[in-house]
Amino acid sequence: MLYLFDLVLLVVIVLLAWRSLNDADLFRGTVSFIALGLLIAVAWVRLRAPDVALAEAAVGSGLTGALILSALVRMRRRGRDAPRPNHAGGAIPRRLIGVLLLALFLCLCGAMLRLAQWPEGLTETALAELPASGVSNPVTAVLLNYRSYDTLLEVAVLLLAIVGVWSLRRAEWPGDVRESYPLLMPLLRIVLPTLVLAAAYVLWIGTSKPGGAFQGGALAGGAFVLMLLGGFGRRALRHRYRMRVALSCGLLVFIAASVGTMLLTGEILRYPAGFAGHWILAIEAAALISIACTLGLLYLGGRPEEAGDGTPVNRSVNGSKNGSMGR
Amino acid sequence: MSHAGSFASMILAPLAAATLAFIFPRLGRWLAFGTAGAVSIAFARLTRLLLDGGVQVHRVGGWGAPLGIDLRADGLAVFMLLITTAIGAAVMLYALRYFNARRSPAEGHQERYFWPLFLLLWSALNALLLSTDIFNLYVTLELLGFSAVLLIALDGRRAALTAALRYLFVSLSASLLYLLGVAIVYTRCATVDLTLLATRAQPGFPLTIAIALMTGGLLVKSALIPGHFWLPPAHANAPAPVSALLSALVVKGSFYIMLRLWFEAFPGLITPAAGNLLGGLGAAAVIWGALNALFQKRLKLLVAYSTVAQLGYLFLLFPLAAGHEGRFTAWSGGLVFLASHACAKAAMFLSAGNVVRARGGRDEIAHLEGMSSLQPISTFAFGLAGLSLIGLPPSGGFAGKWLLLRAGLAAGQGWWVAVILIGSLLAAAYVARVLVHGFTRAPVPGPARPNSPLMEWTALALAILAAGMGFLSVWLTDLLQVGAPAILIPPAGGAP
Amino acid sequence: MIVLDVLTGLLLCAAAFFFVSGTVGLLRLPDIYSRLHALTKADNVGLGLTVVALMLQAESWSEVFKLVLIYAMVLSASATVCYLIGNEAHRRGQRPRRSGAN
Amino acid sequence: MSVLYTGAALVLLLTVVLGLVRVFRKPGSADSLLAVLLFGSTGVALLLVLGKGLGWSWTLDVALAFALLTAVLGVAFVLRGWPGDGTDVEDLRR
Amino acid sequence: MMYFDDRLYLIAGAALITIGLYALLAHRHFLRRILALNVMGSGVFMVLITYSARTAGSIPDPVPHAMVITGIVVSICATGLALVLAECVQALTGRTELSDERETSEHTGARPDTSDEQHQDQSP
Repeated sequence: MLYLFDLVLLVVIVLLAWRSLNDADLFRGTVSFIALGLLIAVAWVRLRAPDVALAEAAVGSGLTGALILSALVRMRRRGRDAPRPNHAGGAIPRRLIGVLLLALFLCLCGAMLRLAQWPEGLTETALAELPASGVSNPVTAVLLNYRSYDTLLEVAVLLLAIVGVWSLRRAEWPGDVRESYPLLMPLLRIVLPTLVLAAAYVLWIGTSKPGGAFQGGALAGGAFVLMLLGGFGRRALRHRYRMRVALSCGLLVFIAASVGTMLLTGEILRYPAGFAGHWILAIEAAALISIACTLGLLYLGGRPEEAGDGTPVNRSVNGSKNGSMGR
Repeated sequence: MSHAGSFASMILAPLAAATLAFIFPRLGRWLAFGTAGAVSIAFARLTRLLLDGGVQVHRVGGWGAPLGIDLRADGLAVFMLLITTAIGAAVMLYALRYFNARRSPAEGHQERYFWPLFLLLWSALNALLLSTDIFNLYVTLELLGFSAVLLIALDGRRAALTAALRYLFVSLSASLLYLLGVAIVYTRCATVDLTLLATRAQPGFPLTIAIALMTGGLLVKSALIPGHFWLPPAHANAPAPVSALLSALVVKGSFYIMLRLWFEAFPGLITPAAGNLLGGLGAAAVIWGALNALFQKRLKLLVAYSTVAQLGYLFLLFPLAAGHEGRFTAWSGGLVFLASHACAKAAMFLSAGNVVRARGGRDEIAHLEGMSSLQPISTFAFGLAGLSLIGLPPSGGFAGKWLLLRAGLAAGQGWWVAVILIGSLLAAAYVARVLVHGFTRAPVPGPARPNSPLMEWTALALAILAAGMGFLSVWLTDLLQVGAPAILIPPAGGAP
Repeated sequence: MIVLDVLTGLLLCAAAFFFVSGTVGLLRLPDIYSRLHALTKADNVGLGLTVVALMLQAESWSEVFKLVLIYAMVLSASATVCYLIGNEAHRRGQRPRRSGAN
Repeated sequence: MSVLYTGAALVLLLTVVLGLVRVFRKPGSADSLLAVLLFGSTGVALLLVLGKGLGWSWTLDVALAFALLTAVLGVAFVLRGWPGDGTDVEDLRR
Repeated sequence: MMYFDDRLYLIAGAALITIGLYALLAHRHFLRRILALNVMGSGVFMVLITYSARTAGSIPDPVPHAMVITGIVVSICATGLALVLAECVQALTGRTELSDERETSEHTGARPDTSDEQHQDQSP
């Protein structure tokens, strides 16, 4: 039965992937992509990867889908393409790509299936060191203790993403939709606090059970997105330093922890014995705030106007103040 | 505590400065200045430690491989850090004057975001050079790629944004191929540490595919033909200090990882045929890039195509350093060449930036008349850097090519010698083409804007460094010998 | 315990029935408004039955609480989103199809 | 018992697939929006049942995260992402 | 208890990677390429997680799980950046595809310094 389930699941995943990339209508392609995210989260559940499944459920299908969708709609609003100049002879013929990639596919399958003989891995080592790591969820131990340096750089990637988006353009604000959709407010009142609570819960439980800063951050990021959709937060974002501090506090705390641990123990990110759990939780809490703000502002897709930046608040770049509603 | 502080300030100082520069944009230049100081001091200490005590390893988190991540400073890493620190500091000085908020609001915007992005790029480079963990290298590669893309996009013009987006796509897909390779390697060897891989890697089909995937991704990132198509528009349309960083350092990052993989992690798995394939592609790049450079109309595109050509020389290292004889000669030749190319290309882009900027953004080679009288220092810097590209003594280019030639002859692979010579002739032709136009006296078209002397002298300093690097090559070779991969130094008595 | 297991089985079968009929409705009904009905009503009943079935098997009170919370979230979200879709479709001029008009 | 859960999960998976067939029947239709509703209810049920069948209690957290994020996605869909009218469908054959 | 056929998952992972690469090479629309990169990423993650689920230990290997979480975060950052960059390119060129390299470099041969070519919202 499980075999059948896996078979159906994977066939549908592959078909959906094909569909989402080769559908003539990009909107449907995006919807397929979101469905793909759901099914991949199911596959992670099947493969017993709870932390990944949580991250995928929150980020993979939800936030990525929302990001791509709103970009698609904005790009469509900007109009159709000018006719394409003649590319004759420029592109590689599709059939050739197809043949080459089929060869690649067979090589990949061959290589990967042959790996069945080496079922090693670091499971036992990771479990043996778990008592000293300060947490009892092995994945959190890897992320914030054994390989915490990776995570430090990853938090830097998050900051980089937001610096990049802000350097590229100014935000287009969604219009205020609260009046045209009276039922939206009750939903926000229910879902927003639940999202924030769930984020805190996932962060807290992450030390012992599946969960952690990224999953919690993604949930809180969802709350941020919902707030933006409801038209809140614009005033708060205008504050000169508040938002930027929130965006970078994760990285700052992480760097401070690296330097602090180095001074205390002589090695970067080697937590003082017995206090590893506290250090990890502090880093995670700061990272959660930054991750949530980063994801929310990625959805906004540009830098918010700031007080003293010389722009009147009610003027947006493309003149589409209530752009969200379309025509 | 001995080396931990140096490692930490190499990586964390630029990172912290970037964060602060994002929060307090007005402090950006001062933070960059401070970072350059901190990184230089850390570099000096690390070099001292290396020369006194051999290879320095720092176990982040105290775990050690395979569970944790190790940082390591050996001769190669310190060699690359030397280049990075020198060019990073020079570009920092140049950019202090290049972006000027008083000139236009657009430049104010550029300046505001240049510093955090630049500092993130610097930190990513240092992290990349010090890491010995192939998954950690993936993260640093992404950090490096994103910051490079965003720095190109800072230019704000259509061509730059298009090039940046193409670069982003290429860079992301290449990273994913690399990551797939890492996945297979981890499954096969249960570690992602370079040093441990050297002992655990056994030949076989899965690892061959994994190495092919990783190499393929890295080749595209370091713009070897046929994966070079993204480089010229990206490097030519970026702001001048960014072009310098990209051509001098960023493409070398992925090349560096390839060196680590081929000669350190999987030396037993690489066949001569694979090395020859890379060498052949490198030779093709030398010729193709130089020919393209010869026929460009725009100055910065010419310099960018020249990067494609010069990167080709680096890949001659792969067949030569795996040959029967003269492996270490080839290794040091390729790396000295890399260092001199980094300095020369940075100098070229910076001086080209001076020239282009003084002409209000126009950079057709046909309109370079009067360059020598208007920007004498920049023209001189361009010429000096050109000497190093051509490979005239005593430049670093000469030293590198000389070592490569010797290795080629020692290994009995004389055909690479022909490639090196033809490439040098073509380089002479395209450098001369610019200088011929530059030395033509003619009425200057349009109003000329004077550049800050700092910008001119920075370019010149780098050019002098490139042109004089031949004198340093003995010291550099000694540095490279510290902790060099075992495969390069065959046991006494001949080839293994 | 056997009784609970049987009850769970029955509830799950009923839930599957509602999910399937919701999907049949989605496939067969003529316009977006009626398909909305099929999805929100039948599927949410199905989900409710599933939640009850799993509550019977829950190992702790926190599981029961989470199940209730999940159901509450899905219900409120689907009610609102259903309303939003209907509202938006109406504003964009999609007419409900009258009976016999096809 | 676990066969029952797995069977139910399989049925739910098939209903999701069938529902998607509807969604993809014609381009540019508002039916795409229904997909979000479909994922919200059926997808959550699928995760719950599958988790029970495999005997892992953490799937509840995954389902909760999923339910919350589908709410966000649903609102985002309707407010920012109403589908086009099908006129700008790309010709992919070329 | 934990029964599964890893071959199915590995083949599906390889298929996702190949499909993603195909779309990346065959299509030109920005959004398609971004979607393709995400699909490719999912394929790589699937390979990693399948291996971790298959290891001999009592629980799946946590190290690949941590790697995949890192990868997911990197990929959403990449998606966000690429989308914004793509929108900027579309705003400037009016096109949703990358034009050819040659065209790009010739278009800007003149490179006027006037601000109308400047990206619109860099000058407040």
